[in-house]
Amino acid sequence: MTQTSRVTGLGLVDRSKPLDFTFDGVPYTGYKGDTLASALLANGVRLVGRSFKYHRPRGILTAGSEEPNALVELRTGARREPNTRATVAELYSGLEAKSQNRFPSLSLDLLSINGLLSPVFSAGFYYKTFMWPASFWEKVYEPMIRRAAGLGRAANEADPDIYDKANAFCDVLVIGSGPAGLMAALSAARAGARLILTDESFAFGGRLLSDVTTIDGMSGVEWVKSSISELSSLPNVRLLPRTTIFGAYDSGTFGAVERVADHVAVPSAGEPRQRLWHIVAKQTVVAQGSTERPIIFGNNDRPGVMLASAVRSYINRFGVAPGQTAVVFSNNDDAASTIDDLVRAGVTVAALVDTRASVPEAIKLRARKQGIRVFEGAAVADALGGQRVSGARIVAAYGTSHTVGCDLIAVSGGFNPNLQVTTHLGGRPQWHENLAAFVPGALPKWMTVAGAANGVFSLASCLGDGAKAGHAAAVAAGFDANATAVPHAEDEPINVSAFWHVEAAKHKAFVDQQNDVTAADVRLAEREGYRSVEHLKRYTTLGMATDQGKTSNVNGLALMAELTKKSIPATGTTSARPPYSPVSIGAFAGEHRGKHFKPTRLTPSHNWAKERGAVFIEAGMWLRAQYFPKPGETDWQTVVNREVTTVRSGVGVCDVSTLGKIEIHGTDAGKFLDRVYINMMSTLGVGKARYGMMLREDGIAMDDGTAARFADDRYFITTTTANAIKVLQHLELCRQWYWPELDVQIFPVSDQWAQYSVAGPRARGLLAKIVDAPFDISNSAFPYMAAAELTVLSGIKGRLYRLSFSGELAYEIAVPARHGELLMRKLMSEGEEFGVTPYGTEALGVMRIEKGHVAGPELNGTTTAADLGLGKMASTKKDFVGRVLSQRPGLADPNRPRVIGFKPVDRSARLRGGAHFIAKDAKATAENDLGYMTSVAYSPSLGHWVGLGLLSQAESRVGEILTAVDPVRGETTLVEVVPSAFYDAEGARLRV
Amino acid sequence: MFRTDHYSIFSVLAEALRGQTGWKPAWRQAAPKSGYDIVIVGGGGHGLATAYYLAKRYGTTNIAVVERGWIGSGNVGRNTTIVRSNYLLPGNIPFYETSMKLWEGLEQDLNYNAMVSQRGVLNLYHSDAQRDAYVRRGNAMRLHGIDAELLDLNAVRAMYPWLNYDNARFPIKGGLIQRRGGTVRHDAVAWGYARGADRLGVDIIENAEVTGFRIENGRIAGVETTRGFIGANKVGLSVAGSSSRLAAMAGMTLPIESHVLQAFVSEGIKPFIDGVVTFGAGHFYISQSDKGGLVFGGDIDGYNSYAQRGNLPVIEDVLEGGMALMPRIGRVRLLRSWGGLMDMSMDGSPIIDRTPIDGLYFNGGWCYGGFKATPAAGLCFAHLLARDEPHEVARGYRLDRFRTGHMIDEKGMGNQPNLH
Amino acid sequence: MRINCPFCGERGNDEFSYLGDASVVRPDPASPSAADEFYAFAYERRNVAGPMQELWYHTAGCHAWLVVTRDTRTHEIFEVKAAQDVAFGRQKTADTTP
Amino acid sequence: MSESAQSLTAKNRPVISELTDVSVTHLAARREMRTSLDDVARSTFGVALPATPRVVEAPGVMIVWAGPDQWLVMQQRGDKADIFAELAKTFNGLASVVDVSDSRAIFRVAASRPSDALVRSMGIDLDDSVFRPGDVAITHVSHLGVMVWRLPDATGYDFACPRTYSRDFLDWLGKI
Repeated sequence: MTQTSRVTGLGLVDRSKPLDFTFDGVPYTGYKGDTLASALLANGVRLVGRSFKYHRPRGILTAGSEEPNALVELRTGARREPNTRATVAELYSGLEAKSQNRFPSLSLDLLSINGLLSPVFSAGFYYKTFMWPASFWEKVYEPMIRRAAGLGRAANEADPDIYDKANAFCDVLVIGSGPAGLMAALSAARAGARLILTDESFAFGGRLLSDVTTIDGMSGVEWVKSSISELSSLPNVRLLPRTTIFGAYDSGTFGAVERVADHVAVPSAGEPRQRLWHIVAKQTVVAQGSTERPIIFGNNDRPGVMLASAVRSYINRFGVAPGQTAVVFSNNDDAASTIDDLVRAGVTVAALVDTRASVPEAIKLRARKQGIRVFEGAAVADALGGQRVSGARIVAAYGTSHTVGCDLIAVSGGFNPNLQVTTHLGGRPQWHENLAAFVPGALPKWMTVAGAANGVFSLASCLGDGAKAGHAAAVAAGFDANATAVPHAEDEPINVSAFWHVEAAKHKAFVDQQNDVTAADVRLAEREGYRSVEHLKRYTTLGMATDQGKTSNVNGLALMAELTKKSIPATGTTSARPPYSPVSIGAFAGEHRGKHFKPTRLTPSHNWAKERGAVFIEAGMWLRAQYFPKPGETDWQTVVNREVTTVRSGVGVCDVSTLGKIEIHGTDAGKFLDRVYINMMSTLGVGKARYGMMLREDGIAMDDGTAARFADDRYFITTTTANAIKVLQHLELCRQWYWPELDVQIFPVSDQWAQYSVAGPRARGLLAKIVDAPFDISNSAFPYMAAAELTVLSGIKGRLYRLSFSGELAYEIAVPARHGELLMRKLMSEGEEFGVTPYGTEALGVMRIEKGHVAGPELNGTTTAADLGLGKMASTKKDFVGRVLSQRPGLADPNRPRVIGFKPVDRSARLRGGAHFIAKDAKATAENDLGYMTSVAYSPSLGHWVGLGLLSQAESRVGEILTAVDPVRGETTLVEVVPSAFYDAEGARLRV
Repeated sequence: MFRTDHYSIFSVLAEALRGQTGWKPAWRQAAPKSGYDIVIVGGGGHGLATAYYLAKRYGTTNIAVVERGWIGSGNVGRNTTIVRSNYLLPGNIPFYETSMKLWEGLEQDLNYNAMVSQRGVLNLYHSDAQRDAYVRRGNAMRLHGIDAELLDLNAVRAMYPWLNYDNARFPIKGGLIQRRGGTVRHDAVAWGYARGADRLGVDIIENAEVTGFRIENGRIAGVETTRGFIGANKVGLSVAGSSSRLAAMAGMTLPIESHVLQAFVSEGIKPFIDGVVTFGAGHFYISQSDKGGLVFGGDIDGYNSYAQRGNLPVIEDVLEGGMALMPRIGRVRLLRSWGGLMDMSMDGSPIIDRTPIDGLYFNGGWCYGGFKATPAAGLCFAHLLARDEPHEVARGYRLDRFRTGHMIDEKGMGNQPNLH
Repeated sequence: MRINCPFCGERGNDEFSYLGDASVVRPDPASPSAADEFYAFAYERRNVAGPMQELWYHTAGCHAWLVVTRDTRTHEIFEVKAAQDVAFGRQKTADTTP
Repeated sequence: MSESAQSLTAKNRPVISELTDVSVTHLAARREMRTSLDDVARSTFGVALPATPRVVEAPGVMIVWAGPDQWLVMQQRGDKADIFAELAKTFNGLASVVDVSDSRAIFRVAASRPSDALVRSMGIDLDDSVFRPGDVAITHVSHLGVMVWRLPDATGYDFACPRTYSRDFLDWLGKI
């Protein structure tokens, strides 16, 4: 098909670069520099979509991101992208677009019957209906509503494209590159400021690309070119086209999205589709221009009704005539240039309809010269036609009615400054009576607004305003420079006279076209008391669609003001929430998705473990070896049983490097640790280690671990894997904020050490081959809870601790992390003669439960030291963090659930974590709930399942039989309450 | 003719014939009288529900609800609309289940369709420890007679086959679902309660900001407002987000901090998410509204704030979770984000209690739980105001529980509100 | 939001962790009314709407605890000090108070 | 200071190498010993300990600011005897010292100016005019903790990340 509506000689598109595309499967051709909307118009396509509620035919209203109607599904398959505005989608070769929300086809949409039912589907009708019978909501009514909901469809598959994140810092950020923005940028950049200039379009220039203007004797387009060329030559300037500043955040931070590859079919390899920018600016000039608003009249949503400024954009920027015969409907002087442009594009202008009683003579003259009929004090009451405009019914002064044939109604109800970004930080817009528009109110210190966004509309004043703002911003950012000269341009006033809606409309008159909110809906909201602007919005959904009401909010507000006979500012304001225009979710996530959602932390023995065939488990950021299957072992339980049995009978090695490790040095280190642990640490001998517990200030257990002392002023402590960061932060708080007078230095050294537990009756034999002579690891020389610095494997500096989590004779041996893999390999090879096994987190867990040691499930942020059976550890000779508040009655209550052990009565039965305890013959109800199982494991050492749990009056129930109920799994098990140490309760094995 | 003060399909159809012109305001624009038996400060969901239940169940109708701006302008109008009673601790479970039951009959009770939609709330787990923690919770719910089901991986896959199962940093292992949980059209809750209370004679006074309390001999006498003094025998504060400021006017310091929670909605797309899904390995939960918007949220921004807006890092954190869980939504666009002020209490659970000032009562500290609690908070606060004793399901929500050490700490985070 | 760490310079707030009100000071555990004082310290919050002194920790930076004066209504930051210096200042004041 | 020859980079990108043979000692001033510590440090190294986020170099040693009153002292290990023990002795009573040679993986990016990709990807201002030779920052990138300093002779940047995160960090570094 040929581009029947393309106008020869007009427009900035590159006619040497034709681009093929399809819409609803029909092939068309456009040019480089087109948007999808301009290319569709060029091909004479007017009907582009169906509306949300009534499925009314819709076309193209605007030429920008405020578009409410022309939304399409762009691309296909995994790249399918719903609700893309055809007016901002840059045309590329091979573009595929589909219309939305229609069945079976765009021109024949069966759901347009909704339009006939519209007397029922009034605003908020669902709040009054669908209540009977109650059970029908989820089954009948809601599925029906949900079938009709939404516009486009999300892709069915994972988004295949890459998203990038970037940061930028600048002295001055200029948002928008129209006349004000460009002048601001030139001013600030010439002053030497580091400058970023953004524009949401692919081309810089803003309105200058769409209007016929003269600046300093050259065309506006030429002036844009020369300005951009100057800016891009400056090293202190970063130009970001295709970049939308979507939000202003605190301290001069802005969020922006750059559409890096949305203008190609598929990004090239490694190239992101979009990039999310964090821009930190010392000063910001908002120059986002203004948005023209429609006037509300009957059938004002028909394809062919278009904003006058959009008509000019299509003609001047894209070289497209959006119609053949036009009626211009306006309340301001800007209409004059629309007429000129239409005429130049060869469009017949049938009439100028101006709501003002007297139109300036100059305009009338210009119109009459072209033979255009002028209706003063008149309005277009209704658009005629179905799937496209065929005429306009004009109601003139004294109520006379005229019908004029046309296929385009160019409408202008005045201009709303684009001040959304200025309200993101709480600024309230001010109503400006003369402009009949909201202008920016109070702004952050670092923000100014220039040009049309500031309510300054003529070209000359935009240039001047921009120059002033750019200069002021540079000065505020610390640059000393003279003001830039302002180029010359005409100063044409706009002279808006407020006019909101046409009373004489016979047809549905839309306020919010995308959400199908009509003037009648606003009246109904008023009648029912939803009069505050927020109630209006929420009750009717006015302004809640994907365009966020850019063309409807102020009109709706004005309508409500009329109805309530209040002024517009007394009725409300329109403040916006980010984003300025919708932003892909993928852009916010960047690369942090899939396996890269969070970083992965690897232990020093990771490579070895992988080689060994370990199964890994996510533990916080860590990947840890969960167990090490041998060839032929298919069942994880078999593997874990073997690992446990081998440790209990021979020797095993487990990577425990994930423990948090902290060095505490200084002359007051002991004193300091006394204050953070509940037990005494200052009395710990050099070369000894001690188990310790820390509380939060509220008296609840925070973490447990060990402290070893290597010198009077040198301790080394460990934390649990999960709490490493939290404990470090807490210790720094104690050091810097609570007790700055203490001489203490804290060093996080978690990553410095590879640390392995070597456990089992044969551990000593194995270690003897690892530690360098003459270090003596005999029981007498290096007893339980000893700690030493030594060398291993012929000269590697290491540390040895005689600690046992497993309950066996055990050591933890540490070497600098780079030697970690070597040490693990040595332990394995030297351990062969002892039948060594590596063991993972599962076996570690089994053995700690067998021993009754508490861990994460018990240290859950609600248990006290006493609850954990460690109350006696608390020293009474000193204060420590959490001591005072742990004595509150609720925490000191002896009836609180405490940790105790459980065995199944039927020894073959399985125990379940999360089961609740009920007295044996009691009913399973909340009143009889005695506690719950925290940790369970199958104990190969005992041949049955064992569990730990928190139980009311735990000690006095030892020997009692309880029911462990697990309704969500449908299981009930009889359990016996037993002391929590199942295995070697006396601790004989770990002292040998 | 069908009466327009009773909503039904018949009244709507009848009105269709005359252009929907017969409707009356859903609530009157009341002017303050000189005095009331009870003044509720705060025309949010809780305040309006309190007034409604006081009038409906406790027979007190000489009540005013005093609202600074427009009703429903607080958190009832700025949340992610989720209702559920899948709580862990005995101090919370019966309360939230009471709320759930009230939700279930709300439309018929109010004759206002708030679109209570029980499409299920699914909490995903990603490790054995997390599974057992959810099992503990599910079992606690079941012991209270509340529905809870443990789903294995296959069952989750059957429900949501397009979640990220194969390339996840923290693979999904299963989930705990409360099928009775779901969503409610949030604004409609405020409007429905307002209309219900109004019809029972309650005065709803908008645009009246409380500027002080008149306290005589340790007893409340009324409230000073921008629309004049309003006398009251009893005053109930239900002003989440402003609790500390109002309490300070009465000379009280509360165990509460104000934090901002951001919420998000996408452009409307054809529905594909039936229920509520909560990611167990990141800060992200999501549902899809009946208009097609994806409604989602995450954690609070983490610092004290009275500004109803948040910052970028949390937005990114939430959406990283979103993409990690649902990689198909990458090209769906975020339409709007906003911030709500959370009354974060020091243990993450709310307060409904008398205050040291005779006749002054407090309802607040709801953290994230305020919306889903609306009906029960209204009922329990009404009970307290009417009977001067706590409702049996809200007995634990005492103001002095921190002093006595009886915290109700679901997350085990201690006295750090930004972590709850 | 950006916080000007006195040691590292200005950074985004995502580099920091928040603790809360810096005006509550850990009481003397030996005080006869320690139970009440610790309760108030741990739980009672003025929850200021306006400039507030609060504790932030530079988690991703130098690990310093900071006392930040910030308006909770606008998020405007007026002053950032090292908590250790503030703590010392407080102790000195306490020492010289009769 | 020289780096190992092991090159980790592809073509057309700045040369990235890992510094493997370096002894790193974390030094933290003891309370009220800062003045004496400064004196001893100056006489030991020939340069003062930087009081702000800076890195200073002297023959055989590079001292990196690592927080208030804290530094990383980096020395080529070579076949020297126990570097750490020597420092511990030198600063005994004036500073606490910990051998952290294995805490971080340190990558050197040879570049006289930062690439645009590097500038973009860091959350701090790495612009050539702002992050000057000798500047140090402790920050994070892409959820990973990192210390970065620009070599005083402006020949490159060193990035130090926690060793256990180095696989992910290297992935990130490969993209700049």
